[in-house]
Amino acid sequence: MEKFLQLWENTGLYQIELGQAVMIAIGMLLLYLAIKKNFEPLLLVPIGFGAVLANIPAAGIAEPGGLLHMMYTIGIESGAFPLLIFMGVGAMTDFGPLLANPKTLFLGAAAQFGIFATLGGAILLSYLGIFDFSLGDAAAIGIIGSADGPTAIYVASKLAPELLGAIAVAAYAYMALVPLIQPPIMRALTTEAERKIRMHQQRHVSQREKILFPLLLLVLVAFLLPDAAPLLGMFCFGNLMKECAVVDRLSNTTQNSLINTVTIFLGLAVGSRLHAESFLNSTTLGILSLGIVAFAVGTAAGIIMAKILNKISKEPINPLIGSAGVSAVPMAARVSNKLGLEADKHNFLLMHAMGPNVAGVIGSAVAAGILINFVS
Amino acid sequence: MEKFLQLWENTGLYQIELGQAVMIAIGMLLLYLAIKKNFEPLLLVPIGFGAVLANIPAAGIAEPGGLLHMMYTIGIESGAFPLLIFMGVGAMTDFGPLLANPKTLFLGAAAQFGIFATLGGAILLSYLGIFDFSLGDAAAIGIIGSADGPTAIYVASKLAPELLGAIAVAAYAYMALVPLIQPPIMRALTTEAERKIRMHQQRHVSQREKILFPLLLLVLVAFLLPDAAPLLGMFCFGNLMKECAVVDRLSNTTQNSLINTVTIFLGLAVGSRLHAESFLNSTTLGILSLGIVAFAVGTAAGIIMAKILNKISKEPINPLIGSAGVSAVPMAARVSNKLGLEADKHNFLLMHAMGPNVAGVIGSAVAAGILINFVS
Amino acid sequence: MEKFLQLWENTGLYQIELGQAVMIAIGMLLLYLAIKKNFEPLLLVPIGFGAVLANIPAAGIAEPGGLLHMMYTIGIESGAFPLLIFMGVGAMTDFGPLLANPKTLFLGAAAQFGIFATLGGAILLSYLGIFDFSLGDAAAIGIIGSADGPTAIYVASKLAPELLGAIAVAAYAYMALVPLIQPPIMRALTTEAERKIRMHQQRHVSQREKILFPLLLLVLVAFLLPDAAPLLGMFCFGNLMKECAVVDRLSNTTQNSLINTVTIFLGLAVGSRLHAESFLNSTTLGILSLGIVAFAVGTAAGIIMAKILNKISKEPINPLIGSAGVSAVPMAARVSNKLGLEADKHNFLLMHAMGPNVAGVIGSAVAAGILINFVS
Amino acid sequence: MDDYNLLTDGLNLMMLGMGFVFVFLTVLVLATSIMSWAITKYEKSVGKLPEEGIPAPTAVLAHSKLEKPARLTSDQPIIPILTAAIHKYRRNKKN
Amino acid sequence: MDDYNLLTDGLNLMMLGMGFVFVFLTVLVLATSIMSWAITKYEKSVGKLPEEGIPAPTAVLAHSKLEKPARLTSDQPIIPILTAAIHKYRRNKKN
Amino acid sequence: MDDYNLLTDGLNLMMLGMGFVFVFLTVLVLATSIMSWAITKYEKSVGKLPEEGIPAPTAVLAHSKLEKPARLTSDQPIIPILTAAIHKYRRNKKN
Ligand code: NA
Ligand code: NA
Ligand code: NA
Repeated sequence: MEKFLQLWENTGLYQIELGQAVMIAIGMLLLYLAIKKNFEPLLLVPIGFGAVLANIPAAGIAEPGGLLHMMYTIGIESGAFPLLIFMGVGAMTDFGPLLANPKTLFLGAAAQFGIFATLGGAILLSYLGIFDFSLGDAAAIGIIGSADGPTAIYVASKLAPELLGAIAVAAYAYMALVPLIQPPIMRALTTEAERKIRMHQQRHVSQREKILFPLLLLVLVAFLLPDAAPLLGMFCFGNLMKECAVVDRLSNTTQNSLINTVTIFLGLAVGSRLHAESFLNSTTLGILSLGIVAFAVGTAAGIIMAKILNKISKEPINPLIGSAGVSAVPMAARVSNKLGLEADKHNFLLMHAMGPNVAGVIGSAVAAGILINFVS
Repeated sequence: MEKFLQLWENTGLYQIELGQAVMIAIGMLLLYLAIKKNFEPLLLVPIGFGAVLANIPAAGIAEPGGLLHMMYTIGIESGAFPLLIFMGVGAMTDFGPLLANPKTLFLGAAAQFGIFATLGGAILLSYLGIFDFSLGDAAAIGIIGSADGPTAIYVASKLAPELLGAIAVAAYAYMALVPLIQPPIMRALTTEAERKIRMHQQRHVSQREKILFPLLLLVLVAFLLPDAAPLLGMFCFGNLMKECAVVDRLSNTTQNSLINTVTIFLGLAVGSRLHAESFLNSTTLGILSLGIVAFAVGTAAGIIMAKILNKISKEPINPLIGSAGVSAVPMAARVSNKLGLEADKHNFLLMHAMGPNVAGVIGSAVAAGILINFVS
Repeated sequence: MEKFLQLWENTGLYQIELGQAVMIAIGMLLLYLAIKKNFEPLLLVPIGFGAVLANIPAAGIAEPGGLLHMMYTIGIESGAFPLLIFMGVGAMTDFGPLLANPKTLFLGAAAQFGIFATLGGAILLSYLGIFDFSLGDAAAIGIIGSADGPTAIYVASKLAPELLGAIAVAAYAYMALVPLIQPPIMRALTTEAERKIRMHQQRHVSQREKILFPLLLLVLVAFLLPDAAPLLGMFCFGNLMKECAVVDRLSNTTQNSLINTVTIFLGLAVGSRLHAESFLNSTTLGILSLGIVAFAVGTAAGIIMAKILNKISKEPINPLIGSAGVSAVPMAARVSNKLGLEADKHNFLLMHAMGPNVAGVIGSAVAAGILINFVS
Repeated sequence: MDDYNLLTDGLNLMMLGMGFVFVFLTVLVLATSIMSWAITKYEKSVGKLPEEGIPAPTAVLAHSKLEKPARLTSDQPIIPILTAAIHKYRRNKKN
Repeated sequence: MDDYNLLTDGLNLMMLGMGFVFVFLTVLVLATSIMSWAITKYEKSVGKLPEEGIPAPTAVLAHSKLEKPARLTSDQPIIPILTAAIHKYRRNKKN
Repeated sequence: MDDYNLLTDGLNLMMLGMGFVFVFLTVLVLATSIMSWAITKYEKSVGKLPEEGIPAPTAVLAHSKLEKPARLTSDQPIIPILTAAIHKYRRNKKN
């Protein structure tokens, strides 16, 4: 009887707290968004499931000794998982469109204004006493505007580990929402005539350029911003493996089983940080609101920069490709293409938008390096 | 000369003890059974080879600093490997037949009687002074009756780590012997007429049911038996990845390179626990004898429950599918099918036996949760 | 302003030391050799890139807390990565040609003279005061002559971790240079008539022999040289998985995603040991010079042994296959074939040279075991 | 723990365990049956899910549905696909 | 360890090492030759192993050997295969 | 750190950060342009790299280039290939 009581007292029903129930519901909501609404399912399925597992009362899966805690310690706290994902993303990235038109790097730079404006906003809200963000918190919230999951997770794990769960969820959710967030801003900031601008055919980029570019980028990072070297270093390594064509078997594994395995573990580990205590408070609301501001400001900054470039440059530049500078690869580039087709059904912008799109990844990693350097 | 002597004294021939030689022979026997007799080769090849490596005198491969010891600490002691295997098994499991006929869950429940009867038997033998099993030992021995490798390893690593080697070997060996162990019991407990019973065609199960079932199971586990949450949670996660169809690349990696890699490491690590001291004693004989009792009792209980269900239920249920409730996926289901065909060569039971077969996996994991909860 | 200064002082340009710049250049040189000259690219691309990453000033990627340092500690210091690579190599090795003609094992034995002669040379240079090598250093340098990457890394990580970077680079570079190093020696030591010797068609080797051979080898190692048991044990395990044909899915993963993943991590980790302090000194020059001596002596010893065997044996043995005894699989066997074809364009030696080639792997691992036993 | 306690504990665990397994799986049978009944009813009015998964958000990308590009995002590396598309596009243009 | 000792040790290791490599590989040549001779003799009376591996235990499942289902267990995920089989079966039934 | 300092630091970081991103990417634009210009010029006289990678060292193995065996080393497991080749060779011989 005593043992029977013990069993009952050990059930989840007896032990559950309201916060855990709410977090399980939030995990389920993430699964619903991922599976039914196709919100970045590769990440949100593991994150959502991880959130459910982590909040099962008395199971301790996310506490020391539990599997998810182990994954978090080994992979996120150490920075290893985001770096390995970056290596895989590098091995899947084609810098061809960027090399064909290096000016698009300015679009990738401009779109990072979302990060810094949001950082400023978070500081201001803190100064006004509405929230209580430290400089590290503000920087980690701003990085949501990088529209790049592994970068956001890497920076948050270094500068504000207790906010990691909310920041990662915000980053992936808004990346999935890019087709809803960006178009109104893009339409508001461009004229019909601008959206109809046709861009010149891209030149052919030689294999030698593609092999040397990651090395050039690596050297610049090494000399100018060592704090971005882990992120961009692994990114360049993945890309070099792909482009050099003599280590295809390594590159294939990097693009497939390696990145898939790490994605599963990373997602579960991030999900394990969705605790009631750290998620169910006004801070999370602040993060979610500031995050969408970051996306919107980044989008606007990219478009405005594209309009400026269009004025300066001899070659025509369609301002719609500016919004692709926020990264969110390849969704943002597809949104640019979509709006181009809406204005003129023969105006294919996809290849042109891939330049600022991958430039955005570089820009975000540079911004991440500066934040880490400055704050820590 | 002194150095030459040192070399000789360092050879295995000089240092070998009888126990190590016997254990190497046992490792070779496992390899023989796996390769020549096809006894669960995916596990018994690594386990057998691990046993040989672990007993090489003076090499210390299974001692602190050695590779197999590292694998054991990282993967088994922490529980990570069995849980990852369970994720992979989940991603390979089709709950369709179970959902088409949920009553077969009762067969999966009944067959767990093998676990608890064996536990009782072990306690009794201990009470009679024949063996000296603690409650944890008895529970770990009973779990052999789960007919499920990762579950047995997970429970044994928590409740009786010193018996892990013998328990894992018994579990896999008897799973391989299912086609020999089950048929006599099945024939003894059923009449020819019962074996000829044809079951109705299964209804079609919709994708939505398959997606929601792992989540439903997870919620029930979370609320009723948190101790089973790691095992069933990873199982449900794997299954959800497979069924939701939006993360196919993660699901494919889980079913292939990830589960294969973990299987190799798990097998070697389990093999490293086959030490002379802990294996060459009467306890192992007790484990092997009790283990086969567990399989036999579980088989019988499943069949009897199927006969009861057949009486109660409106739809006919062939008692032969009851034995598939022990799990041993998919061997037990194939044995049911085989005996059905023997009685009536047009009586295909395979699809019907898959229901209790996967129900047995769930039932075993629930039983594992109770054992862990009660004992620790 | 103060913060701006801090940013500048944190740049690589401000902090770089000459040594780091030189090491980055050396990393780039390795990448050039790997990509443009196809010098063992599967290893030298990750090693070269790792060297660049490790020498980025102020980034600390190879220091405690950094990703490459983590890889080094987890995978190299523990010995795990070389052993896993050996398992993969075992799963890719066909012992058929060796079993068809076991006498070729003597060629694999003779070619190990390169290892021991070099060891002696290093000791002598130390005795003469030209270098300052300990016995462990000398043994680790000698192992370059194994012409086998994982063996060299395994031994160096145990006996002379501070020389690991230079030794690994020398081993892989000279393996890539085998088509340049070996032919002059082979031509000098053989007559035109010898090079024209045609060998008998190899007998068919049965599957049972191929399955039992790795077990036989394992037992001999276990009894005679336990210190070689980790290396040869994992090698035999991989080979058994391949040959037994009942665990093909494990064997396939071992040969593909597992060995590829480990190769990437191993390469980066080895590269991280290319520090200015430990690489830019006269010791490295000594290692590079002694390393090429090791290759040359091994090649010569293999050929001379082949000439002796040709005298003794009833069946004709072409001395050109002796040089394949250094391992460097499969490059050395192809060089033998090439020179055979040069002398007589219908004299195909490839299959015959594969025997000594894999014998060289076994011989090197045995030599490694002796060095570890003797020195530590 | 003396031997008698061990026996009692063992008996307790046997009964409790077997009982709980049946309770749990009975609850699961009920819950599953209810779920299947509800889904079947729901799907009669709403329609079934596609077995190959749901396509990506369509709010904006709606009319490109016919070409099914969105489906690709979820389970294939998109960038290589785009790259390949670019190469194909260029090659075609050259001819 | 002084320099002279280093020299002796090095010489010792050279001779011992090279000697042991030869001893070991000589033993291996002998053992391998004996093994091959024994196997060849044995296989003349018993027959060879199939190169694609041994099929699963046949005690009970004997007469399904012709369809070779057992072979699948060992190196392929069986459940997806069964699943596929079920799907195929249903599809055929529908037609 | 009091609130005022936080505000100053935030402002500093905003300006410094955005400024540095632009400086870095401007340098990258320049460097990339120079690199592309130099490579294009160089390739006019020397020729382009093959997109499928460079073949293995050819010093000795030169005239087997036509059969392209060297290419295989770099991205495929060579031993299985050789093994397969041996098997094929034997099989052909038997026939
Ligand atoms: Na970005
Ligand atoms: Na079971
Ligand atoms: Na060698």
